[in-house]
Amino acid sequence: AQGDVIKIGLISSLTGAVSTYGQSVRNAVTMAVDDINAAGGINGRQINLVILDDKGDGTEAAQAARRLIDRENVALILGPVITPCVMAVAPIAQAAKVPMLTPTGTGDEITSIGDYIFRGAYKDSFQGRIMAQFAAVNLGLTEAAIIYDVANDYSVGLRNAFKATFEELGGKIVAEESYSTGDTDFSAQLTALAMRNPQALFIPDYYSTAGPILMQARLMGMDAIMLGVDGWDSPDLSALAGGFEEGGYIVNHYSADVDSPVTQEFIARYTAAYGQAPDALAALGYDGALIVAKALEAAGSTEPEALKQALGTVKGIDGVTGTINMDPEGTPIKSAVILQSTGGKWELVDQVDPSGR
Amino acid sequence: MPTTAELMVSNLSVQFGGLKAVNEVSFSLQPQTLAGLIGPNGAGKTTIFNALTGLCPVSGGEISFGDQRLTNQPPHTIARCGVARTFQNIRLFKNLTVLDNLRIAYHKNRQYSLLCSLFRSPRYWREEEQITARAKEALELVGLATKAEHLAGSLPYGEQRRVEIARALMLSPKLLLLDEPAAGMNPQETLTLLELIRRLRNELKITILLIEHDMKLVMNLCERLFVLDYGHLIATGDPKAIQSNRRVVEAYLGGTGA
Amino acid sequence: MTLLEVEGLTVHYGVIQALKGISFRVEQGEIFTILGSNGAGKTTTLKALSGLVPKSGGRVFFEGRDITTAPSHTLPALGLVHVPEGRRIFAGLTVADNLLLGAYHRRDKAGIKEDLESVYELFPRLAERRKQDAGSLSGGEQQMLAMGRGLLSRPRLLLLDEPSMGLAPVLVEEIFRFIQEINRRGTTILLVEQNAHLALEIAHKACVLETGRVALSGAAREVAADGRIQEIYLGAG
Amino acid sequence: MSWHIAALQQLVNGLALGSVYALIALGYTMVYGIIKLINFAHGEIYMLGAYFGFYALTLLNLSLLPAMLLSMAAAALVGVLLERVAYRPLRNSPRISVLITAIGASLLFQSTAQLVFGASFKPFPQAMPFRRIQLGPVFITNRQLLIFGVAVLLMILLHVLVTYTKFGKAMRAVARDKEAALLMGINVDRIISATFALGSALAATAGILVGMYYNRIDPYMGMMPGLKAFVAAVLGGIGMVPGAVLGGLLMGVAENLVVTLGSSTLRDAVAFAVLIVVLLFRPTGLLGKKGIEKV
Amino acid sequence: MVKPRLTGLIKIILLLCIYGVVRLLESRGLLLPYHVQVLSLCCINVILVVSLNLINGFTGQFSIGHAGFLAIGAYLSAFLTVKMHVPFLAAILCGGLLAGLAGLAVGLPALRLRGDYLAIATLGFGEIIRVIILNMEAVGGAKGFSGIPKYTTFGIAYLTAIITVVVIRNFVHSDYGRACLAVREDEIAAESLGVNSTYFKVLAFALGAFFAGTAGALFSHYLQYMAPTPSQIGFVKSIDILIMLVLGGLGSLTGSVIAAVVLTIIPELLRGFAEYRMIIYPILLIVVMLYLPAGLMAGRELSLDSLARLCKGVKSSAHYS
Ligand SMILES: Nc1ncnc2c1ncn2[C@@H]1O[C@H](COP(=O)(O)OP(=O)(O)OP(=O)(O)O)[C@@H](O)[C@H]1O
Ligand SMILES: Nc1ncnc2c1ncn2[C@@H]1O[C@H](COP(=O)(O)OP(=O)(O)OP(=O)(O)O)[C@@H](O)[C@H]1O
Ligand SMILES: [Mg+2]
Ligand SMILES: [Mg+2]
Repeated sequence: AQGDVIKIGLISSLTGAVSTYGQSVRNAVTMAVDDINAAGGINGRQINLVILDDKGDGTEAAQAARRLIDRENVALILGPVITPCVMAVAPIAQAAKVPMLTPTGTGDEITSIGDYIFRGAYKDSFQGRIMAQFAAVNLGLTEAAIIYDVANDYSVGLRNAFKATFEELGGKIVAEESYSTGDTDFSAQLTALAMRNPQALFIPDYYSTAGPILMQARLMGMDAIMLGVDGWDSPDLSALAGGFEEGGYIVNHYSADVDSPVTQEFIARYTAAYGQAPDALAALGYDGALIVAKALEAAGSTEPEALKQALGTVKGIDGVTGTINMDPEGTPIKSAVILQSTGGKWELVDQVDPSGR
Repeated sequence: MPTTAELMVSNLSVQFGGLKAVNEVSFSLQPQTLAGLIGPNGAGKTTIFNALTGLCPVSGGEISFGDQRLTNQPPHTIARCGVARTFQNIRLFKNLTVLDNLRIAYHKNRQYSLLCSLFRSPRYWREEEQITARAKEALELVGLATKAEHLAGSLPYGEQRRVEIARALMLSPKLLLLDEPAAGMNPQETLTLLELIRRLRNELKITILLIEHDMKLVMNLCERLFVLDYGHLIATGDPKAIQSNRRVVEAYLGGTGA
Repeated sequence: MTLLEVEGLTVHYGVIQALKGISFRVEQGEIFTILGSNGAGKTTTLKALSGLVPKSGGRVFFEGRDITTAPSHTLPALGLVHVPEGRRIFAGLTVADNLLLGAYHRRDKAGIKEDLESVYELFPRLAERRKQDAGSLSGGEQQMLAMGRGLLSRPRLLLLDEPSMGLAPVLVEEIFRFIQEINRRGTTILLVEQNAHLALEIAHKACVLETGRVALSGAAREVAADGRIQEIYLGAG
Repeated sequence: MSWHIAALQQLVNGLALGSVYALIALGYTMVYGIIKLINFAHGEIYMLGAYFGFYALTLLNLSLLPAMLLSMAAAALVGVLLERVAYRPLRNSPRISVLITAIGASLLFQSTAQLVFGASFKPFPQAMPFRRIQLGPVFITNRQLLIFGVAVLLMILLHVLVTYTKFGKAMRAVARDKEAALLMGINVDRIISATFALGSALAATAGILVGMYYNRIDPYMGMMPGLKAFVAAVLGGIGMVPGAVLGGLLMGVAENLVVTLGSSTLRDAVAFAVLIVVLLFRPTGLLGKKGIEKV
Repeated sequence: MVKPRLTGLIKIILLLCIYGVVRLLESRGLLLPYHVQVLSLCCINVILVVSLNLINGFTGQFSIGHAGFLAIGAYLSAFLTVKMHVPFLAAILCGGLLAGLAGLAVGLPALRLRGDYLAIATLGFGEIIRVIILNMEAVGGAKGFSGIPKYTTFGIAYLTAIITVVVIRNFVHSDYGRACLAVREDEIAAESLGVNSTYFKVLAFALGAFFAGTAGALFSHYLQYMAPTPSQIGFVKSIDILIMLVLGGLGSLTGSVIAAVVLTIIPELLRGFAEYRMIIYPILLIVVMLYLPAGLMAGRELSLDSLARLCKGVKSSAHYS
């Protein structure tokens, strides 16, 4: 039965507190796989997607990975979604020599676990640096404050990178506050930040938390320039932020203004299929599947060594999040854009060449 | 082993908030006496027991037993000094077997160490056997040898009282305090109990102090009585004297008393 | 008139059969006492009557009405009130609140007030302490409170379980006087007692339970005269 | 902003956050008071209340007050059913077994809500205009004021209910001794159901107000606040109505004070440390009475 | 009754057989590394549940912060093997010992707090540990601690689990264990019988924490990565352990073992059901609790004796039918 289908495993957080992100990824990956299969599959072989839940927990993710590798004999693992799960799965995949690609894992150290580990997203350090450069150079800011989630690796990683670069460029982080995943009240931290009157506030977190922070900050009378990251990208941000994202800047993979029909079509189809517009994680999930498909096609087999080789070298994938070129190190080389929210829409203000990293 | 220690209570006071439940009470108890503590409800009898066994803080006065000072010692220390008790509201370990209830009470005499128990050294086995044997002996004494494996909570009230006494005996006490041992027993059962208590004193040569409202039992059994009212000791003496004490009759015994 | 009629009542605790089919009748206006040694099933009988333990067989009629399966909380309104073993007063509530809870099912404000006053009259000591936390009362006072609380339900039949347990001799006398007084005021009483002496003295009729069966029953005086009873329960042996 | 004004502002923020905890803690304490159950599912009923409110406001287009009433009624129904199905059969079982079914119910509600309402964060309809009220150097928003006001008002109402009404006395009697309460003619089942209804309606009120306040709801929103509210209830002395509010407010203020003192990363740790220290000095919470155990 | 020596021997043989069978099936490819992995996790959970049973089940304290001890053992041992190159066995012991010390510290509030108040204090303690780890850069902070070598094999986990169960069983069946039971049943009565309840509460916490710490050490070298998340070392994990404990039956060691194994495997079986998994699991939990309110074993133990009796019963009933 090996001959006619290619088995791919997806580990995602379908239940638990981060399920909203996991479900976005699952939805998008399923859509991508259906698309590929409908278009005739890969080199004539259909993809068989096995989806396992990890509940957002590392132990569960490791269990799921073992099962995919040992019992399902998958050719490749897509996922997991959040870093604690990715970090638990990566050593297993590496040891078993089963290539793995996390569409969303951003922690710098992920890909250094081994040569079988790949990702589809930016590294935290890349994105954080881009935003810091933009703030210091393009906006000419000298002072900024940060509010971040100590319990979230993504947030911490971005904060570290932003802080380092911003200070390198002569800026000063005048205040810094943190909170924990699941918090909803940021008034204490924001009051402490407001006391320092920072020029800008960097909020490296997903839209679900960035939204309420933006709103609470503005309602408190804070008038700093708000700086964000790709996690802000969601149609729900505006409602969650009460419209107060207006004027803020984010780093993102793509821009609705400039982009390709691929992006537009994805947004339309995803919305039609799932009753809600895609967020950044959905976009990354879709592209993750595209990268994998392209690599499988290029490798021409499911042989791990070949597949690994292909994953590190596939180029020119026309994804939802822009053109993707993979790198043997495991992280894609993607362009980044800086968007500003104006009149309720994200508009392109700058484009950063990937070599700028 | 015969008891030679004497219980001395001098100016004992116990206070609960504004309430002086026990007020400057002094008495002493010669070794191997069988004595009774009586008085109206709320007079402070149980509270005196609690003070003697360290279950409630003493606000004034001194308690000594032989050459040991018991005042405000933690209960487990007092128990180790040889003072054992039963409770007015039976406090058996209801979910454990009768045998286990008794074996627990051997605690203070146990010799083997934690490591012995974790790795079950021969010493552990030897001593465990000994403990079980002792417990069975004690059960025999109160006439409950057949109930060793029953859950303590499943026994009828009267038997539970006797288990509690047997459990207290496992401590090899020198002083035994019994709080209303006959409560809820019918006259026949009370009689059996009376015999048991008398035998305990005679055979084990221990001092016994008991609280009881059943005047028949008290008058038949005790050699010496202490009468408490509103926290004050109002009379001391042998049963005859107490029975004819007008203050005691008024405060406690009433018309038909005894 | 027969107030309470019990026919072949059985009760199981798990596999243990605590009552093995007991029958008796209580007539209007009398004091009926149930005697028996520990574990004979006296408490169980009362609990079965007031629905606290499920009956596994038999029937119970109260004023001719079948109450075998009536839920406990509906019985006080019918006039069947149980003052349980061990008093079970509500600590943390005041004496007055405890008493008023006895009248929980009643709506006649005036009647409640009247009964409250008469309980205070019967037990002046409770009147002194109406605002006090019931948990801080002495044993005898708690027993009075429990009985007073029962009276506020306006019982036609009052089930009393060992009301003299743990009380000082003076109080025992007092409690028995109260029972007679309550009875004189028109309440029928079903009394469970360990103090057989006093119980038989004030009761009109009596029955003796032995391990879940009725061993003997009849007029109190006759029961008291029975040799076996003399020996076991009156300590005359 | 100077340092002490900021501290003052933090105090106000803390009180507002504390009101949120207090509001949830009230329902916790009611249920605990009567059956001594840490109703782990309370946080989820709060979440359901928020969703009911959300749909009443969006799908049914109701205005705030009717939406709130509808959500309270629906949450009350859920609470009563929950007690009926998962707690009542275990009334005579060890307390910890009920705790486990409560945890089970909490997980079940979370995942069912995720399935039915979707996993995503939903912005809550802003049914009330936003206003900022300046109080000298510090400010407070009208929503903070509303939550604080509602918490205090409910506390007073509940306190009166529990202390002075016949229902309240029956509740306390049931809490003390269910069997004896039955003998008083109290329908224990009904009183417990009513308490669950009340506690759940309180949770729904909290859900809507808090949803509106933070402008965000999701199926897992009950977890952390549920836990914190429970901690607050314990801090105040669980089972005591005023204790819930006191504990909540104190937790809120303490958390915000920790941030002011400059260690936001350790906020939760410090909050818990404070709790443990308070408990060591007052082992039954701030207002909790020491249970007198007569030996 | 079978003689103790004999039953001891039978038990040892049985346990060796189980190990042998697992190994055999593994070598034949009938058990995949995946299955063995699940079995290792079962063993780790057995240690956690049995050690919590000592605190909650036998000593009657209400701790819901057990994952805190696990965290200490997991992180310390990982730190030692990764950064200090300490041998694994020594690291396990150190993890256990530090957790045991923490247990002593937590035992102290247990002296003043009862029931739900103690529960909250232990929960708070667990969260404090987690937040501290979250803020410790030396062990990775929020990033988590990665690169832990995979030292935990099924054999080691299995052996440790057996040692834990045996030691705790021996403890429970000694005077020390009976003293704990007495504290659980009635502290006042226990004290008046000469049992120093303070000492035994703290002892139970320390001993329970020690084993939880060793479980933690096994766990971090099993997963090769630790993250300071609630589900891994926080209250979610603590509650998971508690669920297993109660489902097995408080005060029953065999119950704990069975529940730990079953509840580790069930989510695994349900994994393919995606979102429905987390609906099925709690329903199962509630239903089991409703039908077995005192847990699977309800305070009883499954012993060779009872098994023998059961077999005989089956045989004899078969004979008569
Ligand atoms: N822990 C306590 N806290 C407050 N008051 C108490 C406590 N223990 C006892 N009291 C009070 O102290 C007084 C004496 O109580 P105690 O139990 O000693 O009476 P007693 O003589 O044993 O009565 P009884 O014969 O009814 O058992 C009573 O008024 C009682 O309410
Ligand atoms: N909850 C219970 N579970 C199991 N058995 C019980 C229970 N309650 C009572 N029993 C048993 O039922 C029998 C009758 O008990 P009951 O309490 O009715 O006796 P009693 O006549 O009231 O005795 P006492 O004089 O001690 O109050 C006893 O054997 C007792 O052990
Ligand atoms: Mg007393
Ligand atoms: Mg009885």
